Amino acid sequence: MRQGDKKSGDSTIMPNSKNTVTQQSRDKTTGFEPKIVAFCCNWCSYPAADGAGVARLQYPTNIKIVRVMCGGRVTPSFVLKAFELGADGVLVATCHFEDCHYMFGARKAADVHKITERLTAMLGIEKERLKLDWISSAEASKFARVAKEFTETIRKLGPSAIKKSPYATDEIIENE
Amino acid sequence: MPKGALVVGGGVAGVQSALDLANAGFKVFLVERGPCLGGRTSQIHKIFTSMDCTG
Amino acid sequence: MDVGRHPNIEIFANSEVVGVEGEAPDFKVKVRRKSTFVDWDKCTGCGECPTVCPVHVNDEFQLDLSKREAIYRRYPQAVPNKFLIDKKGSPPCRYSCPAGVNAQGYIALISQGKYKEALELERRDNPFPAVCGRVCTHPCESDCKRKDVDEPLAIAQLKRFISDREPQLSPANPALDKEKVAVVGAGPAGLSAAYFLAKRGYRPTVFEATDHPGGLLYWAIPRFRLPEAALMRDLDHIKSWGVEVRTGAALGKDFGIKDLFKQDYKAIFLGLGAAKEKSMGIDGEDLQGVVLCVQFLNKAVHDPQTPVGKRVAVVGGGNSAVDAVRTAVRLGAEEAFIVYRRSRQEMPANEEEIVEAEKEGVKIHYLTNPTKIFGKDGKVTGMECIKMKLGEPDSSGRRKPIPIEGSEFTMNIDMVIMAIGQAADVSFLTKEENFELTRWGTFAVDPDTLQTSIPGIFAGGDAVTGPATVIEAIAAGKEAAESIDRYIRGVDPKENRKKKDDRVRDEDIEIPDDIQIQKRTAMPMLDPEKAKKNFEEVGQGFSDEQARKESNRCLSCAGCSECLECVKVCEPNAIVHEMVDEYVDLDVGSIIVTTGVDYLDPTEASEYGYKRFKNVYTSFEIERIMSEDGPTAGKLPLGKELTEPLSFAFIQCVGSRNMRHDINYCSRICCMNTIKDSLVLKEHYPDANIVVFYIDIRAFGKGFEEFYNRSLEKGVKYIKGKPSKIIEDDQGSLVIHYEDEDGHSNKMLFDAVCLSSALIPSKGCKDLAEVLGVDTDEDGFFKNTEPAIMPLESTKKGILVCGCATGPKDITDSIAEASGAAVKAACFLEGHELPIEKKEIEQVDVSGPPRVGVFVCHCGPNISKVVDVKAVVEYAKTLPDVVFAEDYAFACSETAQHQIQERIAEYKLNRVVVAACTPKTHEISFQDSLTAVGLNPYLFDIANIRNQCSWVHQKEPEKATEKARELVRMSVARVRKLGPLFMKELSVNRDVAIIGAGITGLRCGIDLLQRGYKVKIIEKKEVSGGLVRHLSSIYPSFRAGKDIIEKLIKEFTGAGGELLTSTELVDVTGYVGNFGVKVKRDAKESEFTVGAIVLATGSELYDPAGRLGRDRFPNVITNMELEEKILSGGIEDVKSVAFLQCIGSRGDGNNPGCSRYCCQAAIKEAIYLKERGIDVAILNRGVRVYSKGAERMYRKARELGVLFLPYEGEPEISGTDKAQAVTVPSSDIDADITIPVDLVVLSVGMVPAADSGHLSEVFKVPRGPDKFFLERHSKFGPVETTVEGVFLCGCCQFPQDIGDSISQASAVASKVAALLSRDKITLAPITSTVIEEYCRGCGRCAEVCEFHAIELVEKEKGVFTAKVNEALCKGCGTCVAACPTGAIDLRHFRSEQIEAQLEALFG
Amino acid sequence: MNSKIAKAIRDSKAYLCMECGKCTGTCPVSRYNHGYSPRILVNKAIRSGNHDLLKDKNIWACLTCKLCDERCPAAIEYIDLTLTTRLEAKKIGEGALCSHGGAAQSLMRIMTTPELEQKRLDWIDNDLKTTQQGDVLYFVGCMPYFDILFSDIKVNTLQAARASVKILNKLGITPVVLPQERCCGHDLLWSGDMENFEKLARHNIEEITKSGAKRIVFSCPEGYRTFKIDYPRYFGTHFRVEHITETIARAISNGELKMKNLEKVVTFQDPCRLGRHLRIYDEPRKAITSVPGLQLNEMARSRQRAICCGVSAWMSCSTYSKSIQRARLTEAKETGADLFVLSCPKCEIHFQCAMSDEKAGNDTRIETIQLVTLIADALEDG
Repeated sequence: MRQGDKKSGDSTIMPNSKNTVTQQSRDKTTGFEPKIVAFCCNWCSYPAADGAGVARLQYPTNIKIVRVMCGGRVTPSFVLKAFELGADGVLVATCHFEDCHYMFGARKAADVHKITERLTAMLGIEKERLKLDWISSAEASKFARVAKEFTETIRKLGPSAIKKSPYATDEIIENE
Repeated sequence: MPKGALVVGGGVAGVQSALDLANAGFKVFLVERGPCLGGRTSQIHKIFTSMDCTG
Repeated sequence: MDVGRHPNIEIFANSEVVGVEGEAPDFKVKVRRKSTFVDWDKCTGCGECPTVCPVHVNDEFQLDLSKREAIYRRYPQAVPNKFLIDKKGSPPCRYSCPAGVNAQGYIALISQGKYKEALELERRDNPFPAVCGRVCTHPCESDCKRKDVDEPLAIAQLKRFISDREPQLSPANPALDKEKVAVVGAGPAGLSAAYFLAKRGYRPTVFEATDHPGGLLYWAIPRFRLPEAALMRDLDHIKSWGVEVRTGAALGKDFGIKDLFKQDYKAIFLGLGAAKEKSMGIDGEDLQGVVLCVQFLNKAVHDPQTPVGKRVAVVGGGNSAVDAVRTAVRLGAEEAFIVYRRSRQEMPANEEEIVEAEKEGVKIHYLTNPTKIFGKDGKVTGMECIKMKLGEPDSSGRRKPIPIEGSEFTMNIDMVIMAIGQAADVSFLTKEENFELTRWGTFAVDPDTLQTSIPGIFAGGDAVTGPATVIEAIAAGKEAAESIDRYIRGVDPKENRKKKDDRVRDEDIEIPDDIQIQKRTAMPMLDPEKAKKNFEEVGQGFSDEQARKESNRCLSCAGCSECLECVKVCEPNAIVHEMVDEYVDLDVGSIIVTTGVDYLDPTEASEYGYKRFKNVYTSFEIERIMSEDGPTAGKLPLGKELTEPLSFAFIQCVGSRNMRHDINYCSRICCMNTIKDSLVLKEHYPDANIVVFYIDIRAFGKGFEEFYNRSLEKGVKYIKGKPSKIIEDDQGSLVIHYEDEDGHSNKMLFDAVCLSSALIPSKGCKDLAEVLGVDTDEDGFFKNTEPAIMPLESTKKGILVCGCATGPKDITDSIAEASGAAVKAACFLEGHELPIEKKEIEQVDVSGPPRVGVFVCHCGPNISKVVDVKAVVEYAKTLPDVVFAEDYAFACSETAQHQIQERIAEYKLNRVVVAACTPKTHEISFQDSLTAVGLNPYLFDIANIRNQCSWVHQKEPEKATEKARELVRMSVARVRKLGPLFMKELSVNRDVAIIGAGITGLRCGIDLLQRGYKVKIIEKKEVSGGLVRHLSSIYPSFRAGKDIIEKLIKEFTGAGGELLTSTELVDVTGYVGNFGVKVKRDAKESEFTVGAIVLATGSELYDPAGRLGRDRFPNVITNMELEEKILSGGIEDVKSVAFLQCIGSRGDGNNPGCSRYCCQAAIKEAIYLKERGIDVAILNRGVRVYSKGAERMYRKARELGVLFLPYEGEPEISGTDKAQAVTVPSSDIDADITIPVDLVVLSVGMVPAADSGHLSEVFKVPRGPDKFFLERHSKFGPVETTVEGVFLCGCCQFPQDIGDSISQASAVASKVAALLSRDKITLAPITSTVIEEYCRGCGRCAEVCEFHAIELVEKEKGVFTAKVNEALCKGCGTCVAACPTGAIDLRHFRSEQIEAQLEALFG
Repeated sequence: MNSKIAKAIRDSKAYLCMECGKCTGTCPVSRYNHGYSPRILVNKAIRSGNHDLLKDKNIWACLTCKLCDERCPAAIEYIDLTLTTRLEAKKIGEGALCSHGGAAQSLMRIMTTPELEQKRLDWIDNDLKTTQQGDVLYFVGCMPYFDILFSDIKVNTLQAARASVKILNKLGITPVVLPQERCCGHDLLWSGDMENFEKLARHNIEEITKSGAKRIVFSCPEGYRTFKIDYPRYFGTHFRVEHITETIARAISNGELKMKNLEKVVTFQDPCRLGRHLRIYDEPRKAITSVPGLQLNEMARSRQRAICCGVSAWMSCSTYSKSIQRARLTEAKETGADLFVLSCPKCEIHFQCAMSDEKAGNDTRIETIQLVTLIADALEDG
């Protein structure tokens, strides 16, 4: 699993990986790089992400993680704020129901998530852009897989429609 | 140097007793035969009934 | 595992206890800390060394199912997170080499293509790689372990390969500044001594009598074996180290020993060699045409036209003889042959040289010895020889040749070359100095130091040993250099002189079972016909691929080959190959033994074909295989594609409960483990059909029965019956033969089988027991004084035993016992608490605008290899409020932390961001270093640019750097919004209230009293003692329940405990450290405060009223009533008794779970009755006896003739006025069984106490689905509840037997002691806080809070405000999500802080 | 002195302030929040009008319910001054503590996105007739989103929308309902976010003109005030706008609506925007009294003296809002009414929230109903 390149300089066996940019990273069609935020809970999905690192499981760089103490802390306002600022995808990753460090946090997260889903659906944001998943701290490989699949889904969906509106905001003169 | 307690074996039981003694304010010497703590439990992937991880 | 960071715990990994003296409470313990060859203070766990380690060995963590490097970390999250090397000793090749050349090392490097490093490593022990690569007698090859597989490795030829391939001199920089040393003789011994002296900085001068250095290497060994160019390469290399060679300077002729000392040479090495050739002393030796071998070779080496006879006979069997005969052939002899007096095995020459000679047409006359040489007019014409036979071996170990009378014969030859060996001739020196000589005329020297009889003069090589191999001479030179160095420095020559490590034990050498046979790579040779025409080198040497192929055959016998590649790549240079074991003495008050268990290797149970068949695994191997980070990442290595669904079988009790393996106990966890594995398998292979062959499914713990039902629902089939054997059919699937439920012998086909092998005492238990002076029981586990009453005390005071060391048990029970042992151990440490130092640190003023410092870490290569750290630092400087940014190689290292502290002062920073690894590893250590300089530790954030960036985006460095910048931007945005937080402290009341005075409550009370805490027990009944009081006897000691209870009560009240009987609990208020307890005793209420509360309310027994003839027949009683009958002696007129098990358990009545105690209790009572001549039958649904000694008791019951009848459904009791018979549908034979009885005993299960609902409200402790109290975490918090400060133990948590309850009682005592030991409880500051102005008092936060930490307070009439009790708040933040107005927020994770991160990321 | 504030002071005639304190006396917020005083804010504006005014947290506490303007002897337009102060304060990064984590504000700002494909028409049952093109448009507002965001307190504001369309259909009108209608921007304007308010306005104006509508009917008073006053003031576009109660009143006067008998005692909450902002007091009452059998008991403080429902623009919801709501609900209960008729989705949400607290006693619990729903139910079918 370890593809670390050669450290000692002079051997010619392995080219230094710094200068080989693989094709996979630049998307052939639109060159669109989705921006995705992941709310990860401190006890389950955040350590799973760390575990993916320890096991060197590669996944795209588009996912950026915001740590919260519990999945139940993520409110509709955070998700809407993310989409408003231009997020292409939002992932909420909490514990499995029986693992939750706070006994019932994961269940609350699921209930709150239903409201958020209905709001984003009504706003016309594609259902696939918002994902709730359950990842325990031992499931590093699941975290990497979810990260990869979610990025691909968003890449196929293309950029989020919610972007700054074209109207210029010059000074408004009031006319009585 | 105040006297401590000796715990022989760094498995899940050893670690637990060491922690309890340390939290009670005593010095603990934890001697483990293997290169690190965890014993058999660290090799276990899932635990029965709750099926959570041994992390 | 935060034990790694706890200040009071000192961890000795890789160590063992080797000696214990003294008695409790003061033991003297000696601990041997095995060397890890890595300095753990320096190692940062960066993981760079395994990437360059060429050696792969079996990985014990993966149960040898996969490989790991020689330098390793057991698993990524190991604590301590350090690397180490296991060295098994010196590999056979290195051990057998006189000079100790690290062959395995340079071969490993060759396999990695690192030829330059390989040569450097080789030259560390032997300066003659080119020479030895060609002419060495390679004793290493004869000892190479590969010879047991196919053929030994071509070690010498590989050595030659690296010396040929790397012609250029490695530029030695000789800073020779030490004393001058004289070396006489430039042979291999002398030059080797000079080389090693130069490497130590001395200035050696070599005096060579002849006009060319090299000794016999130059003068005697023919060029077709050792070309001059090769020799010169080695000589030039030695000279490059500053060795000065003066030729034409003969000792005894041009100068004397005294002259040398006069020219202030501080020491002398005599490497004179053994040039004097021996002659046979037979007639005709002086004829012309008879020449001595070395002189002949000497001439031939310089003059290819040296005259040679037509028919040449060479006398002798050594390398020189073979060289001479092959030289004769090259000089034009038509016929050349060897005459040797012994047989082929005894010939000392290298086997491959003899083969080459024969290929070049040389014939060899074995067992022939010349007796006379004839000549005509002074020239040789013939030679008479005699046939020999071999007798007993002589002193040299070789068989003595004895001439056979009358077997003389003559051969006509025209030249004889005498190659019967040389001798040392040092006589010329004895005149000047009185050297002591051996009887062979060689120098007598001290074997270890090579010191001659004259101080300061050393000798080695052939001049000491007589004619020997090149490598022995080199070795002598090396040893002499060491002795000379010590002599000049005046150090004792022998004291801790590095001897060779002892040889690797054969059983430690790992030869994989599936190793392919791969013959030795043949080195290309010149065609013999062509070769014998000239003096060109015969062997052509290996090509790169050949060398790589050959080097990969190495078995890496010693594991680490000390190739030192890891040393080069370790930045904090933590790797120390010369590290030795260390002994540490500790004085301790008490000892806790938690040595755990091993798994029985089921190979002995050969009928199951473990190791013989590929797909037979043990349950522990399945555990590793099915795990994602296992050897096969969660997939079964079936070795074939699964066409139809997987069929998988489990076989239980392999080894356990089996007299033949004298394992007389139940391993207790395999049933549950198998059930869990069956569920894991169903997850991975949903349509698999899984069968479990079992004797009894023992699912007796909390939630176990439901877990068992879950497996049944998933379609796992359970067949009662133990299979007889397994055979592998031709398609490789496994056929299991077993007796099915209706008694027919049957067989089933499976793809794979898992054997639930028994748990046996871990290796070394026996000798540890001896060292500690404690006994082990018949099964080999540590003996405890009394399994039921004192399970944790060993047979020696002050030594506690717990966990699997006393017998197999699951994690929950082990942890409970561990805590129990901790409190008992603490009793021996009274007065030895560690002082908690308090020092005042002047706080940094953090008001005013944020001034952020950003510190970016390289983490060695781990981050900087992918992320451009410098760019991130520059970028950080551009971020708002960032006043300083810098990068470090290891931010977590001591030095870096100090620098950060200085920067904080220097730039008056009031916010810090560290971009490095995951907060999970170092957040606390960084926070501590902030606190140390007075900066509030919560004005700090870690950007995770390693685990969540560089490690997972290794192929996209630019994008990873971009992401690192974004992560830093988010952290800076968050840190700017962070405010200082302060640890809150709560005063602690040190009294304890225990609810329930059963055996559990009493035991817990006594332990706490011994730890110095005041205890009050509240018991609602008038008489304490719970259920145990009414027991007639408790197995295995069979003491009456009443006496035990009375003893405990006396002990409790004697130690100052307050026992409040017939007292009812009214209400509990307050929180941890300050609980207000209100009780009522005969209508008088009183209240007191305590720091902690223990629930030990036990459970009640199921009342089978109205069932099974309870109401109709007087002689249908419960097992409790039987106990009372036995106590009151009322069982005289009873002839036969039937026990009905599982009444009110396992789904019967409303108790889903197994009540765990009733099987063992029934068997105890059955034995008691049987011994009084009463027939007993136990109708059961599987006998679940699991605890220590219970299996033996079960066997005893069967021996006494107690009947055990499995039954299903509802038994039916019939009779007139009295129960006379029990009929029950039997699952074995499909008819019903009727048993005449005159007493029926119902083993009733345990049900939750009636008032547990009320208690659950009062304490706000939740109850599980089975209505027993719910523990915080089944594995890691078995005796705590979600309410801080409220603990629980005994049957109120789930049905259990007395031994388990006692362990839990002590465990609670330990937890309470830990909680109350500190005078202040510090509360984590990350809790919610309410802005009263914005709170509408809607109560949604209180409703949502699981931990009852929020309550509504009525400030004015009708106006409510939420108030957070920070002692109970766990900081999850779900209340913040529920609050409509944003009045409540979670400190350190405030909404504005999270939104700041979102704005930084997307804005 | 900030030029914008100076102009606002002149326009609102704040300099006439006699410091009589009548405004603070009548202000429902000051009654509970003793730290808030409109008078002091006006003084601060007049005297300095610079940073410390804009940084003053109190400017966000005002409910802009216009009660002070109503009573001010100097007829100062206090809430216009407040609006301008907030617009300026927002520019230097000040802002109020938005309730529900600012979810409502985020929703509205997301709606400024040009190509938005909202799915917001599911509430139109099939017996209601609406169209995409026509001359009468019914402006729904953010009710679909509110019903989701506040689903936990069982709010059903969309009932008013269905009732409005039913009434319009009854009057032979098939109203246009814009599939991509955006929030009118009222809440963003009153929380000082001019930039996004303008974007929403531009989108709405463009959509409405495209639909060809001439007349816009509102059921939400805040939308009505925004279209009637703020759009023309800032964007100069004029649509003929009216509140549904005006439509109903007109229809009743020319006999187009027949009502069934409804024996109920009700009381009416005048929404601040409908009442004091737009002076519409009689039409709703006319509608109510037109229902036979319905008895309207006026609250002590009604019409121009009505007390606000406690929160405006999802900002600064606090213990004071709760006290205002409890008082108002108690007052409604005391009228003996069994139905509390509201005419604004916000009133319904805030009152329902106040009543949903388990600590709220029964003296503050009363069944609420939207006016249009009352009328729609009372219509004689056929």
